[in-house]
Amino acid sequence: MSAPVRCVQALNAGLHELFEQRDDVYLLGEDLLDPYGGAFKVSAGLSTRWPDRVLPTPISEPSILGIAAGFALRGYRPIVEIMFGDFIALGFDQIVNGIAKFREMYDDQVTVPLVVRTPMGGRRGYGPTHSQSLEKLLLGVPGIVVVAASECHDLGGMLADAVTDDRPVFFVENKLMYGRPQRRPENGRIDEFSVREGDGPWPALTFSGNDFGPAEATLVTYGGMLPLALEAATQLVLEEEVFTEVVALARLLPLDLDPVLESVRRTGRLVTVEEGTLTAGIGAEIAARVQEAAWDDLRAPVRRVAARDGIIPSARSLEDEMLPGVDDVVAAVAELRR
Amino acid sequence: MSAPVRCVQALNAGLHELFEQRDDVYLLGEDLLDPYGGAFKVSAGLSTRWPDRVLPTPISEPSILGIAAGFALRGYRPIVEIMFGDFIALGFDQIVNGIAKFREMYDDQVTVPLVVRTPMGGRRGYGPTHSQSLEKLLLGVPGIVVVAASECHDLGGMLADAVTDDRPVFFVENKLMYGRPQRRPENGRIDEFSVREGDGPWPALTFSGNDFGPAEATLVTYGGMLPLALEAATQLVLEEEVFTEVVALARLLPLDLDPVLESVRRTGRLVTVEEGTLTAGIGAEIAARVQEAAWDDLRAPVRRVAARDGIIPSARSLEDEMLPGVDDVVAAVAELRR
Amino acid sequence: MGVEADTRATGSRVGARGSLYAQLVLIRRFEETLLDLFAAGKMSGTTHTCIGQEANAVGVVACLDAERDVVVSNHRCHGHYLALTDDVDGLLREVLGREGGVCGGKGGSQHLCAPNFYSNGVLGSTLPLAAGIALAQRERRAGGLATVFAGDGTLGQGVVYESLNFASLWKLPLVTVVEHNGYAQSTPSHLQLAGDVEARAAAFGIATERLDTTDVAEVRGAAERAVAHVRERGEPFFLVVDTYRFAPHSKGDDFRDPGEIAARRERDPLTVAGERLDAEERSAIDAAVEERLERAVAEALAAPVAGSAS
Amino acid sequence: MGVEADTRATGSRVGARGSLYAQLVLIRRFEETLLDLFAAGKMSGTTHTCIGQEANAVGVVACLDAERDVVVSNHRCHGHYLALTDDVDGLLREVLGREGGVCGGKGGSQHLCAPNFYSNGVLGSTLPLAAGIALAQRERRAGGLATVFAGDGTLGQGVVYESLNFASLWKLPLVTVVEHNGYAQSTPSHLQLAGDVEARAAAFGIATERLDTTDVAEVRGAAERAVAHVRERGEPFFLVVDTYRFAPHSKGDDFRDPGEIAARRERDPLTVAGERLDAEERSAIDAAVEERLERAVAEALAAPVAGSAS
Ligand SMILES: Cc1ncc(C[n+]2csc(CCOP(=O)(O)OP(=O)(O)O)c2C)c(N)n1
Ligand SMILES: Cc1ncc(C[n+]2csc(CCOP(=O)(O)OP(=O)(O)O)c2C)c(N)n1
Ligand SMILES: [Mg+2]
Ligand SMILES: [Mg+2]
Repeated sequence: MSAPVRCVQALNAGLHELFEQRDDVYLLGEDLLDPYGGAFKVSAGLSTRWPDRVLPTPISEPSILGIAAGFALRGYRPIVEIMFGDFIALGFDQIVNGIAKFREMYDDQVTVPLVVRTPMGGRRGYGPTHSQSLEKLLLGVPGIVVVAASECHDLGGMLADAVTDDRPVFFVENKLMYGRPQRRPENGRIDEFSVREGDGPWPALTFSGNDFGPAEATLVTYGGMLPLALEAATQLVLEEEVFTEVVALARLLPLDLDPVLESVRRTGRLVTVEEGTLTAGIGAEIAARVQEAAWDDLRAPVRRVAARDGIIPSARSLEDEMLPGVDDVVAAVAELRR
Repeated sequence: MSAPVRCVQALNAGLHELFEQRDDVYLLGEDLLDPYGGAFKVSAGLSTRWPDRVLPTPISEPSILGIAAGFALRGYRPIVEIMFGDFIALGFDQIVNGIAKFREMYDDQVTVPLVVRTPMGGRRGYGPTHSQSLEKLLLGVPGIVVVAASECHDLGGMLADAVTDDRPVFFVENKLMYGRPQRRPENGRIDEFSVREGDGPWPALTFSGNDFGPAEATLVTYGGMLPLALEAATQLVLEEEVFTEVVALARLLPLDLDPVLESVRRTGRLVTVEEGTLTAGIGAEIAARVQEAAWDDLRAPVRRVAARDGIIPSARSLEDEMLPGVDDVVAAVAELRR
Repeated sequence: MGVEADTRATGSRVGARGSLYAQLVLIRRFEETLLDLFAAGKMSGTTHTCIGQEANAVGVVACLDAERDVVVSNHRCHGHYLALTDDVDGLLREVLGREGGVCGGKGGSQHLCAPNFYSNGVLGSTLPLAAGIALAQRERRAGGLATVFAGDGTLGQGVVYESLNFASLWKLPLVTVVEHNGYAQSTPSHLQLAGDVEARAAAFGIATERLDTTDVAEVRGAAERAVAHVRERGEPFFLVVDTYRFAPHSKGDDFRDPGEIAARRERDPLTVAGERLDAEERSAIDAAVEERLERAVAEALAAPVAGSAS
Repeated sequence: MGVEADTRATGSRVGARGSLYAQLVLIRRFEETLLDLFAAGKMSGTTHTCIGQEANAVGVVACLDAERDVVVSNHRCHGHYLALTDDVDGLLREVLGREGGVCGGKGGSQHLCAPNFYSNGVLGSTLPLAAGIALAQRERRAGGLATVFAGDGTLGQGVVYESLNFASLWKLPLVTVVEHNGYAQSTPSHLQLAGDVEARAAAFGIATERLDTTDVAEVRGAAERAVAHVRERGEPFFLVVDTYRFAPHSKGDDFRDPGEIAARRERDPLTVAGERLDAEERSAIDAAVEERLERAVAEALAAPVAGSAS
């Protein structure tokens, strides 16, 4: 058996494949050139094979996004790498007042088929401006697509879906995920979980520890938080003999909650799990929709597990305190079962 | 009886009072100088009386906010006027990665007591980039305060509270509100409604059409949508003999929902009413909190009324279609009562 | 909207343009008509007219190849749009919010789109967009370029300099045209712009030219030099035209010194260009424009409001 | 943290600084120590050392009045911080995440704060902040100024030019120091910067000077001219120092030509400054620094992790 593929390698392979398949795909961003190959090495090797289609930029996030928009308006398929997800804040005008609006505002005369890849997430001690999960801020922007890669999703396929989509796609990666092995379902299983995968682009994954037998709660999460949610699910079985289902969303906007609703129909309880700060996070939108759509199925209110509203400290000791952990998820489930 | 004071005059008077009372208050923004006095005239007269404390800026929203931050870090109390709320998107890095973080990230060695005033809202045919209600994007930013002025609040008092607060305060105004008369409670009444006002800075207002007698739903809203919500409440009484309570929040972040929970305890139903687009709006956060905190009081799921997720068209006919109206609120209440 | 969509798809919106003078008059009278429609309450929203500045739109666009070159514009975009497309009906219906608007009534005055034309009302944000379009032109290797119009006040936005840096580094076929009318809304340039405007672009290694004129022929001459520079060298160019708007910033009040306005009206671009024609030819053009606009307005006002058909 | 808070409040963190050479050595050895601690797994997160560039921090800050002038810094801020505050313990504990860190462990390497000092890791965003602080200095009328350090790559950010425009228009007492080390992370300047760096500031009507040196005395001389210009005229100044970093961008890999690095090491600022001292004096300083750092490290590693006390 060969060494497991790490997520960074899977993403890198996906990019190489896309560059091979289409010559309208370009990569724009900071520090992309080999041998450096991007701050997190997701882009390694591209500039050597396709020197004309990898464009290393100055440090100008607002214009990197604006240039990609103009490039995409004219029929190219740029992929932008923003070095840290925290820096999408610099491009918010380009995103909110341009990229997200052109197609509808220009009455469908244009499309803006660009992809913005960026790593979010903490737990590396990078501190307040290099550790955030700001995808929450993108969920309030109509006209874009937001997807989040998890280690159990087909990362290459998710990238391909993003590039072929005519809408602007924000592709959220995760710093810890890069180094972890990609784990795909084999005969419907990943480790001790049975896994159901939807179809269409960016399908959600649903995990069950007892072959979708009776379960007492659903945990919905995405991206880098998936392993934490699965660990909580395992702990709940081992320590409290409580079975849960875990739904890992891949597409966060437009939000499709069918897999969650289907699971909640079975479990009657829902906990949302995200690394971003609590207020106005994705958990809020999920709770608002599920309490309305699944009112009769819910046996308890939807609970949210997220980071404390505040900055992400640099000191690991303080960072661990403020980011959500396995225990928080376990506690949330326990409270719902009271 | 003297002519009613329009909201723009009340805000302007509040600014004049603040400039009189404190010499650490400055105003920064575009086109502030008299006789022009700001695009919406809220700042009229200030530059004539205090030429040294009204600083007309170049068109540089990111730096206007960053400069105000540095100015506030050093003990001044700058008020920034952003001409259209849509343009806060240009300053998102300064807001998210600076203004909102300095105090906590620097371990309380500093405060950033600035105020950012800006008008949100549509219904004037200004089109996709000049009509949005982007305060929803600020709700996911810990470390700032977001308040929204309504025509029934003490506008001057809200401004004073914003300037005296040591936290960065985003003061959301509304284009249509400017021209409407300020209406304050007199002996606990505004027109046909009895009104309860909380205490402390930026108190919420709760309206009842039957002196807080039996009511079948609570409408929670803020800012420029208040008159629309009150109109819906009136229509529900006249056309369907349904009494509701209307809660007008003034402080949106940090969010204090006690007045809403108190009302829901009486009504058992909640409809959120906002002008911004639906997904990841304030209605989502309110619904998520209320379904959890008032689970036993709710007789039906929380419903949200908001704008369709998309751009705000310029043509009035199309704009009216996409923004939420009185009928949408009435319909939402009707559905909850089914 | 079916037909609209077709004409847009095939680019046939780009009609045969009249003489430079005819274009100046068309733009002038089109926008004066808009102000009248506003005053008459037949129009809502907002509008920014280029009355007094028409020579820039007409002179610059006259040097472009409407089939392959792209124009990116700002809030004050009617002149640029008409100079490129001659699409009176599509624009008029767009700003009036009637069926048949070039953006179906969604964009309105500031957000126009047609083949090879894009405008946006957010100042500065259009420069990176134009740089990205220029990048597409460079990669397509068909000799096309991008032209972006910006006002002097817009030079306050940092993205302008980010874009100039990219344009110079990446050798983008981009012509930036600064219409320097001395004001940003109510604010005079000296309160907004420090130093030297041309030097701001030259510092990024970009060739520049600045001229103070309302003569469409002079503007066209400078634009020809700019376009030639870009096409021959595959490098950006930065053109500054000192100009003046006669009308208010939008519809609102105008606090500029009436004497200043009157003095500038003596250099009215229509007068400058019109004097070169014999009276007969000139009044024939004027009459044709009047007739065209009257018909367009009548038809537009008779059209259903946007969205009612769909 | 009580004591910390007090010293911070009273500003007594700003200690008596040693000789310029002593400061250079302190900064150098402090950061080499950090890299060792990383290698030894005693430290997590990230760090950006200014090894090779110390003369800028020491030479510039030597011209400032620590009681009234303000320093705004970036990701590569340890040298600037130590030159202003001499606060070895507070910084060491901050980056190690131990009790007693100057920001309680919340800021870490890139986000430092002390009286008259602020750093942030978001490139460019610090320039408007510094301009705002300079505005406060101007309004306070106590003769204080603001100094902001930025790298050459940071000149890609548009807010830099917005801030220069404000500084010039508003006559802000702001010294911008560009530490031009020829690289941004892995990217050489020629791929990032078009045109001429000095001209970029001059275009906004700002006085500039550029020098290529690692001699702390020369840097101080230029900084004195800059500070004098700002204090006397109440106008901004833009100082560019060509320099070089010997160590990797952060802790990671470094793909620069080893020969290039070796050549630059011959101009090591410590050698240049050290040669001016007699051997005895020099080794006495070196020894004192070693001793001080050893003690600081021992105490810091013995301290509880941040937050465990509270
Ligand atoms: C980002 C942004 N800030 C502010 C405005 C409001 N605004 C519209 S036009 C204008 C003045 C623009 O001046 P200038 O660039 O000189 O163009 P002109 O109007 O003179 O043609 C302003 C401030 C805007 N549209 N976008
Ligand atoms: C807005 C932003 N974009 C990207 C980064 C990531 N980053 C950190 S340092 C750096 C290079 C900075 O180069 P320069 O300004 O020359 O400073 P130097 O590191 O050479 O001292 C980059 C790209 C960042 N911190 N902030
Ligand atoms: Mg102008
Ligand atoms: Mg550098």
